[in-house]
Amino acid sequence: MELGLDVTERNGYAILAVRGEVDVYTAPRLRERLVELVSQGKHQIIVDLEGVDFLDSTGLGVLVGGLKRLRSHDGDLALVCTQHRILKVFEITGLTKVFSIHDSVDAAVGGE
Amino acid sequence: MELGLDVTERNGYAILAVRGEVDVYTAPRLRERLVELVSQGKHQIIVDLEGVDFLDSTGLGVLVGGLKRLRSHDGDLALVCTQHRILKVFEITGLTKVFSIHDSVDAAVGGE
Amino acid sequence: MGEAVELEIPARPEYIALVRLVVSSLASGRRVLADERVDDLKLAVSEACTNAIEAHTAVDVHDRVRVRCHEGDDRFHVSVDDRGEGFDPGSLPEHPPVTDPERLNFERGLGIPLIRTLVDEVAFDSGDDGTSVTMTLYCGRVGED
Amino acid sequence: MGEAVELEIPARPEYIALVRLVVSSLASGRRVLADERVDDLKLAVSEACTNAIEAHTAVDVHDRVRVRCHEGDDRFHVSVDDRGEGFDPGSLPEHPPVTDPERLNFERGLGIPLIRTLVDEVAFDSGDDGTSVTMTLYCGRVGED
Ligand SMILES: Nc1ncnc2c1ncn2[C@@H]1O[C@H](COP(=O)(O)OP(=O)(O)O)[C@@H](O)[C@H]1O
Ligand SMILES: Nc1ncnc2c1ncn2[C@@H]1O[C@H](COP(=O)(O)OP(=O)(O)O)[C@@H](O)[C@H]1O
Repeated sequence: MELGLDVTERNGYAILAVRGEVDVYTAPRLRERLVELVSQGKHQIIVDLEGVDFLDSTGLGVLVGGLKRLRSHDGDLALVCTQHRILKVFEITGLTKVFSIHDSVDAAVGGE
Repeated sequence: MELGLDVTERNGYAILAVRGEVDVYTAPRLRERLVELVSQGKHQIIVDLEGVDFLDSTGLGVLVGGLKRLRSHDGDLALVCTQHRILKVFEITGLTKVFSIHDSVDAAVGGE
Repeated sequence: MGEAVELEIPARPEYIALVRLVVSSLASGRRVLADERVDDLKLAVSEACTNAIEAHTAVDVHDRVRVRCHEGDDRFHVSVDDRGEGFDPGSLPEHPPVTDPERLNFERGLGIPLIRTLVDEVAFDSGDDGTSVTMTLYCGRVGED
Repeated sequence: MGEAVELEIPARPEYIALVRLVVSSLASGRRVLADERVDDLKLAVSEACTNAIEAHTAVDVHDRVRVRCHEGDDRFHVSVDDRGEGFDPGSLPEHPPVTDPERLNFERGLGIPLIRTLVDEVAFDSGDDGTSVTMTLYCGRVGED
């Protein structure tokens, strides 16, 4: 199973576009990529979840871990997500209150 | 599992376009449709297999049965198929010599 | 008996995607289940499989994990069985509220709350020789066929 | 043991599509198997399941049919087991040649010839208490992972 992880940069943000299924098998790759970005000094990260077909609690945990790591560097981890089935997972777990979730990368970069 | 079975007419031919997977579960529906067409007096039938994702020996059997039935009415059952994986099944079973197989409905109707 | 589909997978994370494929294929065959409910079940079953696999890994058991899908008249059941050491689902630690900055220290423990929310019924049957998690969706009336 | 995936389905035709889904998902996970070989295996396994289900129906047995997928070092094996009455694969009737007009009287009997042609090895183990058909594809060397 492939997990797509593409990084681009814009306005000082690192944008990590995730594609595929994020579960206990693939989440470690997402975690590694986030850790790598932070260690390269990227402290404003936007994770674009629009290409994600499935996200489980391990994936949520990796995102929470990333946010925590970035906060400790005075940074932030924001999300882009409009897919109902993915948003639902954040809602159920109360994590919509923990992350800022945007409708598009434009909106996230603009800081809306 | 859905099996698509659409009938159109052209130049005196009845064209039966099949979509989906033809296996022991769905093949009876294909058989019924063929029998129905024959009983409506359609004796020149073209079965278009371009939308078929999977075809097993039961599906082959139904096509052989249809051809036999049509021959007994001095009719014919021709096929349209360019998909390698479907053609392969006809080749292995020697049925490429039994059916006339065309590249397109146009070619089948034109009698090429 | 004869009406259930059973799938046994090696207790390794790379096989959970296959379980999701099987469950969603069977559940979406039920015309009465909306896509959203199929997604709910898929996630719940996936979480249960993750826990089952972790339970085997924890005690170094090499048995397979068993997933059983059973269609009742107006119910769709999936159970996930493991041979781990079991646990008490009634006494799991609670997370601090999401408004508490401490919340960020909890990257785990979201699986069972998700399962409980996503399916209409869940039963945990856990003991020293393993755990069975049975998840049920209500389907309304099933079409003929 | 722990490395095989096992699927048990009710002995009914509507479940064969699920077997194809599982087999092709597992087989296409092997980067070394070309799509065409995955299709070959899918058809062979589908034919074996059709026969297994017919064997159960013939003797009114309500047991499930079992499909087992096992990855060896450079082999991919699938076996289909039933509890029908068995048969002798060595003495099946032959079809008239395709050029013979009589050929049109044979709508059946294509399954086993297809299986034999599509896979690299096939073994039939059949007796009074059932049949096991094991189909093998050669994969060349498997990628790391
Ligand atoms: N099948 C199981 N066997 C043994 N322990 C389990 C099982 N399922 C859950 N648990 C226990 O319950 C805890 C909470 O599970 P869960 O809410 O899914 O979160 P997580 O798996 O992220 O810890 C697990 O950490 C584990 O200790
Ligand atoms: N698993 C099985 N159990 C019992 N008999 C079988 C089994 N598989 C095949 N056979 C017998 O072999 C015959 C030929 O099988 P096959 O070539 O698949 O064609 P078909 O199923 O169309 O008859 C079947 O008709 C059946 O009598």
